[in-house]
Amino acid sequence: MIILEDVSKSYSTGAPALNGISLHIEPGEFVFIVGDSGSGKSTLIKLLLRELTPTSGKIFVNKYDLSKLKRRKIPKFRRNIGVVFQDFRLLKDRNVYENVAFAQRVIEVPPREMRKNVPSMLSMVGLAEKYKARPRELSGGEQQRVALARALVNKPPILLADEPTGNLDPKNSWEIMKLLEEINKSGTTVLVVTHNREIVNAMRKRVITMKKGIIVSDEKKGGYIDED
Amino acid sequence: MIILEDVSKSYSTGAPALNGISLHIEPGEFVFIVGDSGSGKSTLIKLLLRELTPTSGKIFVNKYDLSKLKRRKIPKFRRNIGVVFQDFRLLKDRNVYENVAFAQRVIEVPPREMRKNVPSMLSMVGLAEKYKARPRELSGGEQQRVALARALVNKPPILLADEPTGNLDPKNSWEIMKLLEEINKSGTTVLVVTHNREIVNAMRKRVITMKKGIIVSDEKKGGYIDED
Amino acid sequence: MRISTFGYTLKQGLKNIFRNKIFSLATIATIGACVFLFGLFYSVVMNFQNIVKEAQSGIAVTVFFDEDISDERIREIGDLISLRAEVSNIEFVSADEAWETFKREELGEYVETFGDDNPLDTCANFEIYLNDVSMQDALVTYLESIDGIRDINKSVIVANILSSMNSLISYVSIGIIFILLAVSIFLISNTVAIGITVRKEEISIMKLIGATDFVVRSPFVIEGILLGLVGAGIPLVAIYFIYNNVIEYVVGRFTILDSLLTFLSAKTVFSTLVPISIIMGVGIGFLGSFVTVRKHLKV
Amino acid sequence: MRISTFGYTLKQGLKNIFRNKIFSLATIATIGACVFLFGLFYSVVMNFQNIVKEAQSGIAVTVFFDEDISDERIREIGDLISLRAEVSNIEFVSADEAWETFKREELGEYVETFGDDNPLDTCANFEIYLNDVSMQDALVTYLESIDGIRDINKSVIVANILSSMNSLISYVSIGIIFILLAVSIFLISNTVAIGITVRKEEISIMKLIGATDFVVRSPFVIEGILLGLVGAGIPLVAIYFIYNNVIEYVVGRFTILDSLLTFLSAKTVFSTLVPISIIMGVGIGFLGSFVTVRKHLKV
Ligand SMILES: Nc1ncnc2c1ncn2[C@@H]1O[C@H](COP(=O)(O)OP(=O)(O)OP(=O)(O)O)[C@@H](O)[C@H]1O
Ligand SMILES: Nc1ncnc2c1ncn2[C@@H]1O[C@H](COP(=O)(O)OP(=O)(O)OP(=O)(O)O)[C@@H](O)[C@H]1O
Ligand SMILES: [Mg+2]
Ligand SMILES: [Mg+2]
Repeated sequence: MIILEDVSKSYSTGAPALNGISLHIEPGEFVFIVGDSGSGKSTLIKLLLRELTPTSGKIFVNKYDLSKLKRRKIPKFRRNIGVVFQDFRLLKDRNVYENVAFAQRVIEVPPREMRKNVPSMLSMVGLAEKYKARPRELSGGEQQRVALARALVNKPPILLADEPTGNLDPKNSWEIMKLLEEINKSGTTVLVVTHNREIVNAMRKRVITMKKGIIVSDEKKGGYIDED
Repeated sequence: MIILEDVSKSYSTGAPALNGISLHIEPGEFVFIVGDSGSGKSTLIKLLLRELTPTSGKIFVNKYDLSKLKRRKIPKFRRNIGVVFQDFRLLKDRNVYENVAFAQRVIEVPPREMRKNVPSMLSMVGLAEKYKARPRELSGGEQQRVALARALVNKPPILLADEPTGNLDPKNSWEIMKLLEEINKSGTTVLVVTHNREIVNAMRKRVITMKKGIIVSDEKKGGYIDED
Repeated sequence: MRISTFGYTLKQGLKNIFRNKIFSLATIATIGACVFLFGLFYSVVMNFQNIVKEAQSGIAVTVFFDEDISDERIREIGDLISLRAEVSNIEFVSADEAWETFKREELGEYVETFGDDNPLDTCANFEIYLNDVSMQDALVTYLESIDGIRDINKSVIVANILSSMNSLISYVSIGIIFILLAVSIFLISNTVAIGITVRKEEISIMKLIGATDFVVRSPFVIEGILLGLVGAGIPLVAIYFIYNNVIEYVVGRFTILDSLLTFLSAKTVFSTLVPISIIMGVGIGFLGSFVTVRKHLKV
Repeated sequence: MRISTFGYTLKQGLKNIFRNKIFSLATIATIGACVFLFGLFYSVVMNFQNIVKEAQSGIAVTVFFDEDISDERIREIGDLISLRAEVSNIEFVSADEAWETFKREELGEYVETFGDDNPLDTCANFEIYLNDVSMQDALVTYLESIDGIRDINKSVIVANILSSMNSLISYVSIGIIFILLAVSIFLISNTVAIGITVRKEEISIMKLIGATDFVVRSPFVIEGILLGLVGAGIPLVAIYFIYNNVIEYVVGRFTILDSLLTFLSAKTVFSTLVPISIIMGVGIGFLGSFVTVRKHLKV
């Protein structure tokens, strides 16, 4: 499903954010990506979405060779991926309902279905009552859940979630993780970047640990690796 | 230092975010505020900074009666408070150094001292090398640490931190908490909103738990209260 | 594209206008101001040209005959002249008529110093009015070749002044209107550009979710067209009222100028002004949003 | 305010310009376009008024004397007239001079039908040139009260036309310049407003950190003034070159108009245009940023 071959990414300034990463993720896997702040986790997610292009190396996602993907084909490619961005990236001047519905509109879901899917997704993340609010009228955790609802509403074959519980209380975080696990069980490949040691240790999934742009460990049924 | 008397806050839409909160925090205290997503924690912080005004009730911060504070006096009042915002609120088109230095310029620190304070603060949060980067060239956790550096650089008598470790790995989070504890020991009153159960349970400080706009528990040397 | 998507796009275009009120107002205001200035000068210039053209049509070439000419020959000459393409009108003036006109127009105060005789008894003539003053020379060359004509009075100076004025005004008008158009396009695209830069983030989010360029761009383009339409419509209505009132005022206040100046009717001016302005507003609204959005689509 | 803070403020004002390049360019462009249009029309209007004023100064009141008047009395009358405030110049025209002029200017083609006599032998006169055509009536009333004057020729029509033209042009000019100024102020504050709305967030962050209104606002105001200065300077330089070239071209191309039209020197026009434009640019830059920032300061 996701293959990285010796991928590096350098921004115009500073040390390379990714430094020769190779990685295979099979369809239907549930993978945690953990690592220090600034170790390149978000960069990796952005590469998989083709928001960024790698400086070198090859990336395959969902059978697309990203280095050969034509600009025209990018939207089609992205429609198979649900993403939760670390900074949410909600549409500021649309309300919660419209933010989630937008993902459905993009894949041209018939309006009748959309009017069922969106509210049911919103109530799954506990925001059924807030559907009329604008993003700036929401608390941090509420915004994060809108972002999650938008990523999940299309039931995409791949889900990339960058720190989806950073602003959520432990109870909410657990509920969200259970939701992701469920979605994974129905066939979606799930990649979750997180700092939540408790959750990573409890769920016993594949854990990829990054440090300064390289993968320092990759364990099936792993846990959060502490240096100290 | 901080006194709230029967404070309520309703936004134009939805249920009240705070509903009759009373609270005393003594000078030099270290207080955790925990609670569900949307329980009113950020609203409380915004009231203390006078970013918002309460719908009813009285607030005293650092001997200022906020209901009587003249608009002209607000800047002077705010200079005694360091704040980490949940959404960071960095100045987008200034680099890391300038973002931190801005807090020093506001209180008119002589340039010579500023040129010492800012780099030393930046290295304390582990960003000494990134001083030239713009906020959008930083990872989530790095941005959060810039926000923290800006709040701390003036050594304010009061520190309000809204989720200061939400985007940080456990190791970094611990270091930041130790830093806050140190600052608290040197006399600063510290209020930290957090979802990090591990840290709250380990540090054994005063813990205020909120739920749907009211304080449901307030314990000296408390821990994270789980419902389930 | 599904019908529902199309309806959604249209609705979003409309909603965008209300979502970004400051930007929408700014765009309408800018387009409005530009169309307003353009329309104002267009009206002034059209009237100017019309006045000069009217003045030209009053200029005549006068033809005097040999002293021993027959009435027969005069009629022949008249027929020959009226066949020429550049001639709009020809009038025979008898010697008596010539003297009456001369007394009235030229002598004025001095008239009493002349007796009752007609000193101009050989001055029967044709007054030939032209379609275009600049064609005078061609006509005169032709007239000189006709037998029986003693002299041709061609009022060179006035004709030249008018024809120079005419081309000067044409040049200046074209210059001013061109500058105004350029400035307008510049200002409007400017406003649209700032407005869309603000929404750069929005555009990139949509693209990252998988929206095609077309879907992202359509609401912006619709918004641009609508803003252009409103922005062009308001000043047109304003100019219409201003135009009628100003002309009424000028005609009433400066009665002395009334005979000199013939103003165009609002209908005449607006029959070209309206389409130009609408095309300008809508075209710039469309192109402005189309081009500026493209810049941000490369996500 | 500390000196270091002042230096910092100044530097930030400058830096802001480069930080928000699109906005800075848009502002400069808008101010530039407005000052450009304003300057263009100001120049045109100034020249127009000058041309009409020159034309007026060629209009004279002509005074004829009683037939039996003595040279002595004529001289007395001349002295009386020259004392009047509205008179700019007075010229004595003898009967012979009058006839020569009449033959040359009025008779033209018809001159040969008159003999060698001077039919105007009682037509010695004074030509009185006025400071301002609109004062003609007052002068005529005075002249009628003087003994020894037979007749006064006051060229009512031309004088009235010119004085009407003069006030019509004044009204239209003031109207156009007023509209241009209003549109400019509107457009520029528009651009500044959008630009600062973009920075609303920045302003509120600064205020939440404890910055005073003054500290937050100063860099924006400095930025506004600098943009206004640059925005006004560029079109002034452009107009200067255009102005000189256009006049040179017109004078060269339309030689026939040269005698009719006297153009003002660039120096004359620019001595008022430059201060007005600079005040306009800087003033709007200052006010625009000052007022729009205030809106966002209430944090
Ligand atoms: N646009 C950019 N330009 C320059 N450097 C960048 C840019 N984006 C990220 N970086 C740098 O690349 C490195 C990796 O960033 P990345 O966002 O991938 O980290 P991360 O693992 O997601 O960290 P965090 O857990 O803090 O979000 C960081 O050192 C960061 O400063
Ligand atoms: N500007 C606003 N307008 C309307 N409602 C708002 C606004 N800001 C916050 N709210 C609502 O007020 C309630 C409390 O919000 P607040 O941000 O204080 O929560 P919080 O405790 O900080 O939550 P989190 O842990 O998710 O950040 C939420 O239900 C939120 O939707
Ligand atoms: Mg990250
Ligand atoms: Mg919050």
